[in-house]
Amino acid sequence: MARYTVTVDGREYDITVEYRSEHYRMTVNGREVEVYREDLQRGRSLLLIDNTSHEVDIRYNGGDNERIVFMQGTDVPLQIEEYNLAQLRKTAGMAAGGAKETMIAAPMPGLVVDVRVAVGDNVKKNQPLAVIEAMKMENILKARTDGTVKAVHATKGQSVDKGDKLIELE
Amino acid sequence: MARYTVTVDGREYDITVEYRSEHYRMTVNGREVEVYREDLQRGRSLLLIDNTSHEVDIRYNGGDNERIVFMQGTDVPLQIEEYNLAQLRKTAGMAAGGAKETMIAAPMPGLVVDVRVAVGDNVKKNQPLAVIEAMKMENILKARTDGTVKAVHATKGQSVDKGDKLIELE
Amino acid sequence: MAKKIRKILVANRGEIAVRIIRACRDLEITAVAVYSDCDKSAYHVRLADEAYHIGPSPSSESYLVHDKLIEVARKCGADAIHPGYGFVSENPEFAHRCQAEKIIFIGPKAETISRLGDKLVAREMAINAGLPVVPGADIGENDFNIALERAREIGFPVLVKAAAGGGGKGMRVVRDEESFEESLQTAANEARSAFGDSRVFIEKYLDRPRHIEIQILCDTHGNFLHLGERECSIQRRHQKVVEEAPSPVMTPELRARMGEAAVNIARESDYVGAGTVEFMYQDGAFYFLEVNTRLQVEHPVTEMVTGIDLVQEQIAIAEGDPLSFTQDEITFRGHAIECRIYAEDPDEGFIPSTGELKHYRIPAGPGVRVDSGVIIYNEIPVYYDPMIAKLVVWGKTREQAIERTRRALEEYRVSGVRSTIGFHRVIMDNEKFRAGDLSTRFLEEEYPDNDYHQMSEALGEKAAIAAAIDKFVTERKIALDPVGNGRQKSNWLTWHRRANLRSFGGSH
Amino acid sequence: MAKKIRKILVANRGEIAVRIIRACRDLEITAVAVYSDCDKSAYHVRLADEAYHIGPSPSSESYLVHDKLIEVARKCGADAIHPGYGFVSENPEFAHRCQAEKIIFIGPKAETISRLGDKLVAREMAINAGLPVVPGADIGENDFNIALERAREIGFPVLVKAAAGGGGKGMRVVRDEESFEESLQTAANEARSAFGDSRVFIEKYLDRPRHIEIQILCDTHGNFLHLGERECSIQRRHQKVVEEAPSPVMTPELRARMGEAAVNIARESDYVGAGTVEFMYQDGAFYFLEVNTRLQVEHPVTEMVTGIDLVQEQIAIAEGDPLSFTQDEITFRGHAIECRIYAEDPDEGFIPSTGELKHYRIPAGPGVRVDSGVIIYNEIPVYYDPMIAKLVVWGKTREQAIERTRRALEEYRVSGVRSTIGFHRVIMDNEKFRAGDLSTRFLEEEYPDNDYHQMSEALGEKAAIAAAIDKFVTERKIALDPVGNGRQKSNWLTWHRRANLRSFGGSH
Repeated sequence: MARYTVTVDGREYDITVEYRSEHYRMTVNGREVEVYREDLQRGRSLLLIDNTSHEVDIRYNGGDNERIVFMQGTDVPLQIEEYNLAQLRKTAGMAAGGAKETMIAAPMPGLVVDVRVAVGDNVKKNQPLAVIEAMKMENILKARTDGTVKAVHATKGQSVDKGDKLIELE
Repeated sequence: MARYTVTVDGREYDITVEYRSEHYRMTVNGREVEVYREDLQRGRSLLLIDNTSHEVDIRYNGGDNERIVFMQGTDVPLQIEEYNLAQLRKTAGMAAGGAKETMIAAPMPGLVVDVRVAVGDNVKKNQPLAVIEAMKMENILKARTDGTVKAVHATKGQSVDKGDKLIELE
Repeated sequence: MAKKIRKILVANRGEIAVRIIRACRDLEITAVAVYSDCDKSAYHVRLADEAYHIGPSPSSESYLVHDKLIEVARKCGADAIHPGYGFVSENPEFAHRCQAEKIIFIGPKAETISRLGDKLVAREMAINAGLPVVPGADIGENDFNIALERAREIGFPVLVKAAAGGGGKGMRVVRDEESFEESLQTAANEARSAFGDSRVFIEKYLDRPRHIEIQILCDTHGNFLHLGERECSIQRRHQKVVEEAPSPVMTPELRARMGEAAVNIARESDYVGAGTVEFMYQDGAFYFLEVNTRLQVEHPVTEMVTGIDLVQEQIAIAEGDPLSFTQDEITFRGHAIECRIYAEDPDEGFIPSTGELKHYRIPAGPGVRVDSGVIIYNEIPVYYDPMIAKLVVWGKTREQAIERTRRALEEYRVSGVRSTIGFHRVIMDNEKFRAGDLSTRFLEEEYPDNDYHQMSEALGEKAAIAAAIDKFVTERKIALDPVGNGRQKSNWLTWHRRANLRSFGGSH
Repeated sequence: MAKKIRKILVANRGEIAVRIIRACRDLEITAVAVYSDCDKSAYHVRLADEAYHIGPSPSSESYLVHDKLIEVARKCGADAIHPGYGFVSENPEFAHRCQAEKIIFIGPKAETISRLGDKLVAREMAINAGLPVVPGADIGENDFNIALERAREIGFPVLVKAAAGGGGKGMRVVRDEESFEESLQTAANEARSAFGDSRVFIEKYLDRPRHIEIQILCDTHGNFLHLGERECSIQRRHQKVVEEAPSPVMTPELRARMGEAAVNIARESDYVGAGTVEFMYQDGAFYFLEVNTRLQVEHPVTEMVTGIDLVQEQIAIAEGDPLSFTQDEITFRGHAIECRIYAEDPDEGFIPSTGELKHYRIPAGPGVRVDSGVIIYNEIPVYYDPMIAKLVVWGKTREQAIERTRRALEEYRVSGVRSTIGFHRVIMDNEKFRAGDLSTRFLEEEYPDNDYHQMSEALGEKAAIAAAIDKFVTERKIALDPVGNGRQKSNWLTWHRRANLRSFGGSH
């Protein structure tokens, strides 16, 4: 049996999974759920969760614990951890996946047209940090968590490639 | 340089192929043709034949020399041989791909509802040889070439699996 | 009596299950799929809100088993069952069973299904309702002399048909008196073995009829409407292949007359729901053929020209709603054509072709609707009808609809199995088809040798080129270091390296 | 002057190139694609009859280079060039060049493009043609005092706009006199750097306008028709996101008035071809905004409600044919909605998302049209607008169109890149949208924090379950023989073996 802590949209799910003859027996916050799973090509799967049918596509999203689950036409970003590790983390007072969110990298090649913070600034979650122009559109990079600006690697007018480090928070 | 004999719909093409910087230089019955090829996934390719654009899907069709080329919404069955081998074959007075067509096998699981020939019968190309019922439909198996019935393995009322030998011609 | 339906069990598979699930979605009704062993990852299972396994792959052990369908409906709390076409759709016992279990059967009353399902009874009802029928007669059991007398009255050739028949089984054309007795006997035997009912009847044989059918919609409040016609003359072995609306021979006056006839038999049979009244048409006259008491495969062409969603209307009728429009409010716009795309090999007598869809891409764009039962990497199973999709195309004019259909057929990509796409292209290019000169004998007259393989020389040459390059590339890839051919090999490797860096067209 | 076009060079890429190629196919015209380095296996290249490479990936070195386009047209013998939208479509020099080279430019005359492209000139023409315009004024160069006086006459807030502008560049709302001078200066600077033209003008600022536009078609024989309106109020950063026809506020009387206005400016500008006259609408009044001298992205919604193929009409007009219908023959049926599906991440401020489409499956079924520029395994390149497809859905009523759009969005499968599919689902569920209560400020008012991520708790829980099973399966696969866990391993292997033999649902 495995036990995971999954965080979706600020809600936390305590999930256990066990494999029983051809299906998965799970508990979700204590409630029992029966799931059949059919492997589809290229990382997709078909799930029958208590007989409701779902075609699911799961991909990594940054850190080890980050996933995006695509189902019902919607991308659902979430964090998944081993239950024990999540308990340790919570004891230490950290947010799920928090440690992964401090480096702001260029999500695409483009031109830095604005840098809106300096080292030492305190920033709030969703605060604009920099603006990159690409595909003729201005794209605003925002803080994913509250924090303090530790380093600014980007300068206005600079061309950047995908993945270039721009701003570090702490 | 490679040289092939391709037979399509009773027409024969003498084709040479040579690889030159990033494209293929070909002759088709003596006429020069320039082709660019882009590999697509799962055995498909995109060809620019003298700048006309074609998405192409090629699969084997029975014997080594048999292909089905799917392009422009059409399945095109053809035979392709090394030029030298085709010359030898023609000297021997055989038809292209002729040797491959003598075994009639069940193309699908089903029930043999009729056998219309007996050993020793002379049959013409496209003459019905047997009838198999599957998917609630009767399917008529026809001779692919003229010939003589050498053996009949199928009997009326028999259940057959895909690939079972039914009738042999010679 | 109006009852809002909240959950529908779709007792079918393939494209029609997908079609019904889509209608449920559009009405915010929960759609429940059922599946046999081989359908566990089928498209209808993926699209449905819920899905239940109902047994092994053969339909006689899954989709046809009344008990299993009812069990799933009770278990999941479905208010209603939609049977689609085929399987249990025209089975009066199943409709009865639903009624007994207090589950809404989306279709006509069991009694209506039962009566219209018997061709002799249906013919009687049509006559009572004043519909023109082909001159013919019930010839009773084994009474050959009476039968011969009737056949003489009608005049040869005559058609012998099974009362319980369908799909051409137990049907025979008899051209002269000499072969009459034997044909009658054979037809009766065939009918007994196919339907367990040896009753046959005879009809005047029409030599070049068109098949024209009228779509009807009837609610539980006594409203009987028709939605115009579909022409389905292009048939192969009594199976429709291409359908269109309107019919190229239709006039508003003829449509009104045929529509009235269809509504009359609907009234006579106390019809409720969507149905189709089939007619033969020849030389300006039409004759009643039969009523199909269910949704037809070709219903989308009517949807496209009328703008009315027939499955949504079926559900509304089943909920007890009156129809939301009158006969006068039904209007027709443009022209729609449906091609039934089968996994069959037209070069081998349309033998079904099974296997994995290694590539599958549906056409799209202006006027194109695809009702597909499959998606890429699905298997075409051996157990069911091998139809993979319906391509339905709308155009402002018949000509535009044909051109758009051709375009869509060319865009369609099916590989892994053979398909009838190329066969349909041939039909779209046929001059008689383009002129609207149709009859049910169209295919046998135009393609007497079953040779649909009308490939242009240009296409043949390009296919030859494609095959040659493919062989060249494949053999060079296999023989990475062919003896005495180092130069060619290194060129090839260079090509591969450069292909990643440089443009496809090069610097020409 | 009628000249049959036999070959068209499509000077564009993506969905609009695909759209135009389809129209060519439907008219049996040879379609020629052009492609840059990164587009060598793009869908438009695969669909075209011929394809020519025109340079490196950046559009400034390929799709925008007049010489290359003309060179290909001459080389392949194209009679005409269709520019689509964007790229060279509204460039009067390119239209001129085509004329000089005796190649038909499918669009209005260069002179018309040039005059209507200048917002100040277009505004003058609209006033001359009797169209209502938003109170405003040309404020000349740097004459601040006159500008302020005009602004006071109009009344604050006012909108400062660039004469050469577009896409929101050089546009500023000025709420009071204090910030007027600075805003004017900034707008002029922005306009100079964006368009090389610092001229700005001011207009009365409407606080909750709708964006309603009229489609026009004008032939070379003096026929000027309109095809009704499209409502495009749902915008993000001045980019349309959802468009529909008809507008929820439209009445036949208002349509006739707006249509007449649109036809009047078409006449005034000697318009030929398809075009769009854009208006703002507020409180029962409408005001001229600008004319787009090309096919619009959102043209399919008009096609779906009128049944008229706009690209085919463009080509017929370019051939010199008179329009084949009159204003009275244009009728409207049902309702159509378009969602622009972008490869963007709505959770990250709509940042473009590039990469390979690892999975891609378009929706289908009743009412659904997908104009997609991509197919499975294509790359979304970094160089161009990241729109991947337009989902256009027709319904008999607006409500049915919305429900079908929701269904189609749920069927859509895009993976490998982020997309705006979920964002559109949120809009389709929005109560104000469903009520038709729209304005160009809809998105900022309804989603002030840019938070479109309105996931249901039920979906969140199911995603959590999916992630947990995925992690469980993945880790068990990696750790084939976990220490001290032999029993679990053997269970797992058994499962794999049995999965091939037994049914998915098992024996429950």
